Amino acid sequence: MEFLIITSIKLALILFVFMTTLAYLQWVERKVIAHVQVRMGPSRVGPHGLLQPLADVIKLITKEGVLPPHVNTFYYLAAPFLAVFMALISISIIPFGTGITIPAFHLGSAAYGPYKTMFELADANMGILLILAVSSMGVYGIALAGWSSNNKYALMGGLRSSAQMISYELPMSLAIAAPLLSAGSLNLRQISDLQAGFSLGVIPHWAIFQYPAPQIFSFIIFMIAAFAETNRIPFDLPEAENELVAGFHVEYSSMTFAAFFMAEYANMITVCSVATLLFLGGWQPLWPAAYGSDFVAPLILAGAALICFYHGMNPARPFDRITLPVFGVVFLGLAGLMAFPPTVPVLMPMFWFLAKVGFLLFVFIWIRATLPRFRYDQLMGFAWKFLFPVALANLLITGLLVALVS
Amino acid sequence: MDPQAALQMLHKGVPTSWYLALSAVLFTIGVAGFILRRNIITVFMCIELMLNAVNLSFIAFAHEHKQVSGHLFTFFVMVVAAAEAAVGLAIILTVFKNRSTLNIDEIDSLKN
Amino acid sequence: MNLLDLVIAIPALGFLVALIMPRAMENFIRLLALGFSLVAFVVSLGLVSGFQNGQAGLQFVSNWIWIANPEIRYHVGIDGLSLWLIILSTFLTPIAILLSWKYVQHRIKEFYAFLLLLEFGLVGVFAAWDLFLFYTFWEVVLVPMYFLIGIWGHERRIYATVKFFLYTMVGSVLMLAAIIFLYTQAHTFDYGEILSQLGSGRIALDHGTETLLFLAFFLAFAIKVPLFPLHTWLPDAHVEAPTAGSVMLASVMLKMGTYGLVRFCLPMFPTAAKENAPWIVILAIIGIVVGALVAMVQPNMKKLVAYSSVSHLGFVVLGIFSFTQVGLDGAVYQMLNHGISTGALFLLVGFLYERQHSLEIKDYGGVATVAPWLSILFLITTLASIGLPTLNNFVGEFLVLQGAAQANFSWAVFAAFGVILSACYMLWMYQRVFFGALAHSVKHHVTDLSPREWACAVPLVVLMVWMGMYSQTFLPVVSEANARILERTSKAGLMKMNPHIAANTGSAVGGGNVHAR
Amino acid sequence: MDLFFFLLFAFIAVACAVSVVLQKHPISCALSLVGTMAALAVLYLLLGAEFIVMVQVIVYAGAIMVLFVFVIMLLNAGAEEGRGRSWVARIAGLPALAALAGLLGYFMLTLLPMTGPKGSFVKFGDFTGGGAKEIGTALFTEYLLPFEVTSILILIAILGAIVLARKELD
Amino acid sequence: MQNLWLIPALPFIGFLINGILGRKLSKAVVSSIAVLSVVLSFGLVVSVGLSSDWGANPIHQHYFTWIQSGGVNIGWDFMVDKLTMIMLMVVTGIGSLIHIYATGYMAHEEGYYRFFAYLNLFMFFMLNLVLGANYLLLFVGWEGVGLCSYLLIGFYFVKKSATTAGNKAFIVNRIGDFGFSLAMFLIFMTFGSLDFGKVFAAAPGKPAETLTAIALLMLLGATGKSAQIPLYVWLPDAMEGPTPVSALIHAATMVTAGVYMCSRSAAIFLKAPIAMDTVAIVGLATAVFAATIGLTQYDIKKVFAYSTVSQLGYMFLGVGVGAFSAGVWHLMTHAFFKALLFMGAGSVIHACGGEQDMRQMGGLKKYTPWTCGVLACASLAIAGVPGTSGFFSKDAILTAAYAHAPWMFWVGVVTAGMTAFYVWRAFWMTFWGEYRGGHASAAAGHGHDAHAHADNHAHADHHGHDDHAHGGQAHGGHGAHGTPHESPWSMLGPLVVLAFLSLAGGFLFNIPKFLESMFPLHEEVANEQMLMGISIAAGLIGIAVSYFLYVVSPEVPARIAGALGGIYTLVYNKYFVDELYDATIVQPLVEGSTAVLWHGLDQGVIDGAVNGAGSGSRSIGGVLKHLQSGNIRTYATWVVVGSVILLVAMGLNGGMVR
Repeated sequence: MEFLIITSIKLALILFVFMTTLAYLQWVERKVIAHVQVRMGPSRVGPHGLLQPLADVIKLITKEGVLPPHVNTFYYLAAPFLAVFMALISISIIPFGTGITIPAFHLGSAAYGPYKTMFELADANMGILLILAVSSMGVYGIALAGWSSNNKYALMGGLRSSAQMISYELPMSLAIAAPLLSAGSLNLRQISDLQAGFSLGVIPHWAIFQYPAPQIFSFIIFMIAAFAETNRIPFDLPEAENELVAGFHVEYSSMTFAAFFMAEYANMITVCSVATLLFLGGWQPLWPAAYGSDFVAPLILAGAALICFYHGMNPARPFDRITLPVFGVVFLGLAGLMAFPPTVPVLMPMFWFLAKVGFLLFVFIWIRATLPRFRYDQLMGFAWKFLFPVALANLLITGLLVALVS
Repeated sequence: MDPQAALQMLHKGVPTSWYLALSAVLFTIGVAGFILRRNIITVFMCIELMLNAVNLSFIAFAHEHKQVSGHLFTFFVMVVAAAEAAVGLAIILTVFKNRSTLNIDEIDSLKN
Repeated sequence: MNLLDLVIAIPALGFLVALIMPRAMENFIRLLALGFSLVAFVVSLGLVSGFQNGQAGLQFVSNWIWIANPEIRYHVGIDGLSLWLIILSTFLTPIAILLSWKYVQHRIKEFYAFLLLLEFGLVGVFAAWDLFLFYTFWEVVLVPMYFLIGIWGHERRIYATVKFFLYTMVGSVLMLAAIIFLYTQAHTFDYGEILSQLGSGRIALDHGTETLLFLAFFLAFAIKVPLFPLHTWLPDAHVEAPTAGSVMLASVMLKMGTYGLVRFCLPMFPTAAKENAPWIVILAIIGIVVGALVAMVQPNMKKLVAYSSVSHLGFVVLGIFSFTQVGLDGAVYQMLNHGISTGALFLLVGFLYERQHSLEIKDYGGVATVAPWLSILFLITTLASIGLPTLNNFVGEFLVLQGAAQANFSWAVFAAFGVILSACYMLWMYQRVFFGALAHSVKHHVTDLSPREWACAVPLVVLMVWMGMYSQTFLPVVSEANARILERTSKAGLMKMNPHIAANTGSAVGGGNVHAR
Repeated sequence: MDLFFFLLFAFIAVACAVSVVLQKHPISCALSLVGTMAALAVLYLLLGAEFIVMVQVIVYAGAIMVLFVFVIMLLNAGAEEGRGRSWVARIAGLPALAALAGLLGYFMLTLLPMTGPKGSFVKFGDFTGGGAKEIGTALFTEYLLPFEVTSILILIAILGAIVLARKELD
Repeated sequence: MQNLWLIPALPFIGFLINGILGRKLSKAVVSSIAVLSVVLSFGLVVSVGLSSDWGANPIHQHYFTWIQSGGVNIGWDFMVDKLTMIMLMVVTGIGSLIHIYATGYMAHEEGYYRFFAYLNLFMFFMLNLVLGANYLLLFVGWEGVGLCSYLLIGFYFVKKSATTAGNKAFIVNRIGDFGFSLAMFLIFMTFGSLDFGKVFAAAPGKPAETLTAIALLMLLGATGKSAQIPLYVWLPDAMEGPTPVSALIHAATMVTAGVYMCSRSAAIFLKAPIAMDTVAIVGLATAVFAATIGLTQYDIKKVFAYSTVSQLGYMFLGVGVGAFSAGVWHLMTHAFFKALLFMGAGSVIHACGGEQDMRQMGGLKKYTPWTCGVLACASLAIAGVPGTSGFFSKDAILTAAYAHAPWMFWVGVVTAGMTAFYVWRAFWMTFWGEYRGGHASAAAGHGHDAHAHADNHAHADHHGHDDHAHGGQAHGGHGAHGTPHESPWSMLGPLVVLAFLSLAGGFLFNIPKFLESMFPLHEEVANEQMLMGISIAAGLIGIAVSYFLYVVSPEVPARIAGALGGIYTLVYNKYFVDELYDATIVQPLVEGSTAVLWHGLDQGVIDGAVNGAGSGSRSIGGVLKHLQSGNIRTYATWVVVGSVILLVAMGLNGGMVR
């Protein structure tokens, strides 16, 4: 019974956070790219355009959903939701921190607890496989979209995406297999727990540094494959504007259109989290707590607060006089929360996790801002002729090393 | 069977035979598809369906005998299915290229 | 890994090496094949020197498990029976290779590879002591010959190969069935084991079964021999085969059949063998006479020689089924003789063919004037094959007929007609080809022997004289082995059919008390 | 609980399978098949074959069926056209199928006892031997040879597919 | 103790040298090697003869075991007893003479070395034959000499008639050998050995019918080798060979092998009276038969060939009536004078540039006095004129025949008369009268046509011209102008020696006395002088008649021939025996095996069955292939139906087995 309750609470929380993140991720992306290209980016709606996502959402929702006459209605409508669905499923099994224990308490006469729960929706034994499975199912969304739109650009996009995803799944899974080898488990939580600790006191036991087989290569391969899996530049062939107008979602508009974007960002997040968990030691800190890794978060937040206050002193716009101090306070509060000893063991891992994921997401965006798009045959050739063999070799070497050491 | 036995059975779980029966039914459906459909690709899918049915019974037996071999057979079946799909679809592509039809009844030049 | 294994292994090795050679290096491949076969021959000579006569049982045995279940063993070994046949194979292969040096000009690599494979199979057949192994080698031999005829043959080669293949297959399939049946009885494929079980009566075959098994084996071997009504594949195969193919086919492959008869049919199913002897012998005699008569009227040299083989091998079968020491020795000796002399005949006919590209007798005439040495060698070979004393065939035929006479005098009488007729057809052919006025085409094409051809032909001729003049080199070992086989057959229930055979079986001067009728 | 899940997913599986056969359009067939596979995956889970579940989803639903969809799109295959030519199938087909279904079902049902002490039943979690570890162990010890053989098979299949699908380079 | 093996070995060495190196060597070297080897072995023979005391047990030497299997144990053994001694003498002696003669005769031939190699080889085998101490060795020689005669008859292998004659000789001999080998098998089965010693020792104890069978089979062999009825046909054709060959092989030595064998196996024959009579009758028949043919021939060599046949018949008569020693005696004397006759004929032919037809000769006595002289001696001897060698041996045989059965004597006498007649007929036609030979080549051509029909291969075209061609190439120089000429001394020398022998041979060697230990002499028959007188008379009458017919009034014979008409043509064509054999045996065999066995049985029945099986299965497939509609769904349906059936079957067998 309580299992259900707790789960539903977690579900609600995660959903909320996640959705917001999705929305704001887009804002972040636009901002970052803008700054890369030395622009301001969204800055009208709200301070620094902070309300832009909200605006977009409203716009998208209120827009008319056009249903072209020539489409295959059922699949046309089913496709985007399939995509989102698949994207969201995988989130559900991603652990994003150590557990929390709610001490026993009394509500009226009834006594509850104590409840212990982990920071994840489902602790799947074969989590990583499940993720792979779901991501492989993710193709259908795009493929169907492309096909059902009954439009040759869309079809092209669909074809491309399906081919591309199948092709990149191989190096991806091979890249994943390598750390699994050294970890010896398929459970994401166990995997990241195994990466706890430091060798020589400072070098973290993350998979990418791990003895005997540093997984740095598989990490890179994984990331590359991830780009392809999520149809991000430089692998966004399915939706290449200037080749096929907008690829598989030419015909889509309003919410259905948004759904694809949600799916894409959700996938990004998933992938990044997986990368974090597998290679970057999940919620393990960057350096030992002995050297004060716990104080990173409060300090950063405090710094952020200070900046806010400073800008509040001499505002650029009239609003800033109010908004920035508010933010400063919020940041300060957060910093306090982070520094507050009882919450540290709960929040610190989460912080590290989010930080790493954030960094990876930033990399995604960064690359999008930096690199041009591949040509299709290059894309395929790259997958089959380069990534695949390399991943294979890497797996082989890892296996040998593991076997030799154990 | 009488409700008593039914209840007890419910308590015990699902009879393995039902899984087997299910696989039999699926298999037959697959065969039906094979016989009744004329689109190569569909026919091909029906084959996959049969394979799946067989896999189900494998797994069921594995559970029955509490040993992993059945799973392995399933695994092999899947591998074979994958190979078959690759080759078969390639063949279908070629056939379509040469004859521009997917109607299985029109592809009968291997007769006599 | 004793000598025998080496003899078996070397050709196989050569086969593989030849296969991996780039086909461009033609001469190297030739040399390679020649080298391997020569080495094999030399090693096999080691067998002769190492062979202790009079020591019972197999020698150079090597025996380990090949397939665990059902247990099939690589069990090889030789006795006096196999010894010379193995030598024959290893001796003729280099000659065949040397012979084809210039004659074969396309797909050289495969050609020599197949020759070596053939040698491998032949040696294996004669050495195998495990029924399944024997069967395997038996089939292995089939393949290269199939290709030799099918690829390098003449016009109607496809018909010939298919015929050859089907004929042999029919037989060997039956044999396989019989072997498997034996396995079900004895639960082993090991020949020695099976023999002992049959002997000790642990396997009790009722009369009908034994006869059936005997017939199954017999048919396989009889087709290979080939015995009279089953012989029609031979002329076709020979006419179409390339020279080397004919040589190997005639000299060694046909011996597989007769060898099988002696090695398997007699010891395993003595009773059935004896009961069926009469009609088999009659077939053999028909083969002798009809073969000779048909050979007499052949317009084609190779066909003629092929039919003469039918006739000669009739002698062998006759000798085998006379169930007398003399006859059996003669038969085995006759195998070797036929191997040498008929081999030589095909060789020389091949020489002629390579000169004028015709096998038709009418296209020749007066060859003796342009190619004296060729015709002299041919003459010697001819005389050998018509059984002139002091040349090899005489000894064999004499012993065979002697044995037949001991078994049943009338057999000898009829068989002896073959001796007359052989003179007829060979000499007639010789006259038409080598004597008479010099044919125009011959004058332009035919030249005398080249050194290489000398090298091919002379060893054979020398052997003919040797085997004819001093059979003691070869016979004792053979009769030793035969004696052992005969004592098995004589142990078996003496049949009611013919008192003479009963009286004479295996006994030395068995004929002593037989009167002519 | 077990029974409920079983019935549910069995129903889904059968329904999808039927639709595979009945759907006019290949895409629909393919998707229905995916449905069947998914349902079967759940049944596998009930049977305690975790690893196989994953493989089922990844390989079957995720790779093979995608391939199908891909090809269908590529050929842009429409609904079936043309008339069936096989009079045998038309005449003997359905009765034979009915018989087959009946007999197979019968045998399968009577194969294992459903009642009594030695009746065999499936309950979620009473067989946990289907993990990656067990399968891996079995696969690389006693089933090594078949494993290698299948890998070679796959290799050959890949080559074959390439050779077949390649454009004639001339 | 001499090494007997040297005796045959020497000629063999000669053969090897000449055969292998011959074409490189000069004719002088070749001939000297050949002659020397034979002469040496003659010397060896003589020394053996002188050295050995002719006691009871003969010289016996074992060299190596040849064949050893089961009970068969054949050694390579040589043996010399008196009989062998005589044969050795004859063979080597006359052999060497003929070798010398040949050096002259063949001087201008192609393939000189080949000729002498063959000749030496022949000597080797012949000596093997006589020296062999068991039947198998005898058989070795037996076959070997057959081979050599084959080679030498076919010496001019460009000539079809020659090679054909060679084949004929060999094959006919093979038929004889067939008998001989069967005889050997019987002997082995009966005596368990083939050694003369063992066999003859055991012979008396063996059942008569077996021995008879053996003896008859041997006789078959002998008729083959010694040209007796029914297998005599090869000998006349054998005259295709060079004349020295005819002299050596087909007169003096090889053909007498049969006689030798029979007298060698006397122990067996004496136990088989039926066989003996058969031998005698065969001999007698052959003698008469051949003599009659001899009367009408014109080819000088053929005349002598037939006379050889008939003389051999005499020997068989002798053997048959039990007078082995007489047979052997006649064998020897016949060797002398018949060799002489042939060599003389050779010299005549040589003189006439290769001409063999007597109608083209005549009056040669003034051209070739020596030849004429020696031939006269030989003719006297063969005619049995008292005092000559022929007289003694023939008389001995006839006496024995009379003792055995008088009618045989009378037939013999008549034959003797005919013999005298045709030999002297030949003599007169050749040397008396005028030289009728025009231009050699033309004459030869038509002369040959006269008897070319006798060529037993009727289908073969006439080779008269080829025949002459060789003569031409041989003696072209002389053939050009028609005048005959005397032969060189290398040829005449041997002739003279032989002439002496054939005149005095009877006195010098009294064989019956010599062989008394082996073959006891016959008891004296009554009025022997009378018999002797009759035979002498027959001979003289023959000579007289021939003189009358061919010298006094040469036109008479034609009239007689005309008068006889059919009979004459019959005899002139040798009773059409060759044609008979050809029609009854050769043709049926060839045609039959072509039509019936090859095309009919092999290709028709057997191959027909095989191919029929093939096409049959193919047609069945042709019917069944329609099940293969190519429609997958149809196949699938079949599969389903099949599986349903299977399941039903399973159900009937009570469900699945657990």
